Amino acid sequence: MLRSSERRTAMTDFLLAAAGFVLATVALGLVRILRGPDDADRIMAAQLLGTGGIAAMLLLAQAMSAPAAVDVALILALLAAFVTVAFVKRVDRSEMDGA
Amino acid sequence: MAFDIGLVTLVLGVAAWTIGARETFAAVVGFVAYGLLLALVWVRLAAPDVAMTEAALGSGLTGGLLLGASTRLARTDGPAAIEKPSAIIRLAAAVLCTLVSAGLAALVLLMPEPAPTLAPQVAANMAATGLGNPVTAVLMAYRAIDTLLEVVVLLLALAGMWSLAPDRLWGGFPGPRHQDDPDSVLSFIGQLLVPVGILVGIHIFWVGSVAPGGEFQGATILAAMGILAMMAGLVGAPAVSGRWLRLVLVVGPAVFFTIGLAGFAMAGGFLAYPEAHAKMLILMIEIPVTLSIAATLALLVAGPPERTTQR
Amino acid sequence: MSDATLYGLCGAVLVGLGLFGLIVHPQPLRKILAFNLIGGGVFLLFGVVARRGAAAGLGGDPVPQALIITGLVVAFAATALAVALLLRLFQETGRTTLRLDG
Amino acid sequence: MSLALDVLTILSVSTGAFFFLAGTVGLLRFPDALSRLHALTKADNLGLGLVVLGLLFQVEGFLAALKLVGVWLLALLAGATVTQLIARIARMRGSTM
Repeated sequence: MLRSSERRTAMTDFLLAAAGFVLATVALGLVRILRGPDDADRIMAAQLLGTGGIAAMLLLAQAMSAPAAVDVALILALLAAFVTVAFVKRVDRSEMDGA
Repeated sequence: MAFDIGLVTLVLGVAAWTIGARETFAAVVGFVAYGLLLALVWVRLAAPDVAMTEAALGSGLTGGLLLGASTRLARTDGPAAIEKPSAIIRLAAAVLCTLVSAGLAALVLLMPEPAPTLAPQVAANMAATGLGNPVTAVLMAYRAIDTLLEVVVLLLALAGMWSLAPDRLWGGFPGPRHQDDPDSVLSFIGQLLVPVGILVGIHIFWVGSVAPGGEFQGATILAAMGILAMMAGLVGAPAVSGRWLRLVLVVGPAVFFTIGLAGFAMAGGFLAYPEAHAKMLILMIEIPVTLSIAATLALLVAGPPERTTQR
Repeated sequence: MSDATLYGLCGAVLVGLGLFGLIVHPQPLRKILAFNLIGGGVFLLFGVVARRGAAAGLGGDPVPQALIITGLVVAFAATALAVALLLRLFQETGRTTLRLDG
Repeated sequence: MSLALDVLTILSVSTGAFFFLAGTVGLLRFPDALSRLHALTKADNLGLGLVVLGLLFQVEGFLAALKLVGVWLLALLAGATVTQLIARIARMRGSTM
């Protein structure tokens, strides 16, 4: 049986590992942005990266006992939506241009 | 440590891609990802205030700005590729940049021990400001003049951008007109997200006096929500000659400067606060400054006027 | 090697990478991007200085941290102005080249 | 008690991380845009949701928990509506329907 302090460190390590795993996974998805084939796929990959970044940030907040990082995640969630809308606007516009 | 090595690898990978990508658009996406990863780095470096600024401004707002620009310049990728410098120049550049990196890396490894720091001084004097967040205390008290000048710099950048408009468009509306379709998904997103975002922005600003957050982070979120509302067609971009708009832009620096001058009478120096009222005075500065920064940032993203008022 | 040193080395490499992009990319928007990449690296180096200055119960030296925030905001203003200049150039000439002869 | 909570956290976060992996694999391997979109929304909603759920067992205080759920709701809202937009684009292209 682990003592409570040892369990804390084990939990911290686990949360950090989970954050790293999620980040590495969604970063792999960035390959989609390179390959396309069209802009819809690129938006999806960016969306996934945003969500993964938020998840990693929340895990980090708990692992490091830094509650302010939850606020950073909140900002990321908002700004990810903002950037994605800017993306979609871009696609809409190039659509109108007939590109 | 393993996590940090992984994070650094990702940051460098995304950065290399931002430089190496063939399409400008893919490079911009890489840059947004770069900002997101840097926000995580800032949390690891125990700088949550910087993480918030990076997430909101470095990644989000800059990303939106560059995405817009890359759309407009999409067809210049091809012609520009012809101007690619020769292999010799690229090799020379690579050698030069490796040297620069190596020099900086050496400096990092040779940093003095023990590290110089002003943290104890900040901690000792923070009580006098009535603030609980050391970074806000530095921004609003110890380095207040930097912050004042920074707000002015933002305003100057905006004036510079506006002056790029052709004469006939001067004083007109920035950016293209976004069609106003009340049933579209986009306007639905706008109606849901903008109010929530404004609340989050105010929250981040407000907690900034006691916890990580503050006027720059809050103002950036407000600016992003303003741009979002414009993109969704909920509100039209204001004419840059509007009197109210001009008032909002200057109220922050004006109040900041006035209270700074009043410092001569109250506490014997520019931007000096009498200790009993320091927190209240800082708040009196912060609220209009946040408004002005938010408006300035939003207009910087919106760009110079492109449509005349007489139409 | 401490975590801070690791991120410092990362910042050093980022500056080099960004500088390379700034020199070799002919497209000005890519230069602006590269410039922002350099900015990230410089801020990171400064952030390492802040982190090493952790003392008095604070996780890092708040003075450099505050200056980084100031720097991020100014970098944004410069980027916005540069983008506006570039778009105006494109509007006037239909091209984005920086060459004089072209 | 707290051991049980820790186990719940590990289970929930691990499952969440698995969904992120599944979403990425789907995004890379699925043949057409709409099934990729399907894979993505699973990862988005469930992955982040499970991570948040797992963290809820660890946080102290109602407000902190509320904020975590708030982050998830915000991401969910943005994700769902953006998904709509993407589906519309994919359909407009007519490449995949």
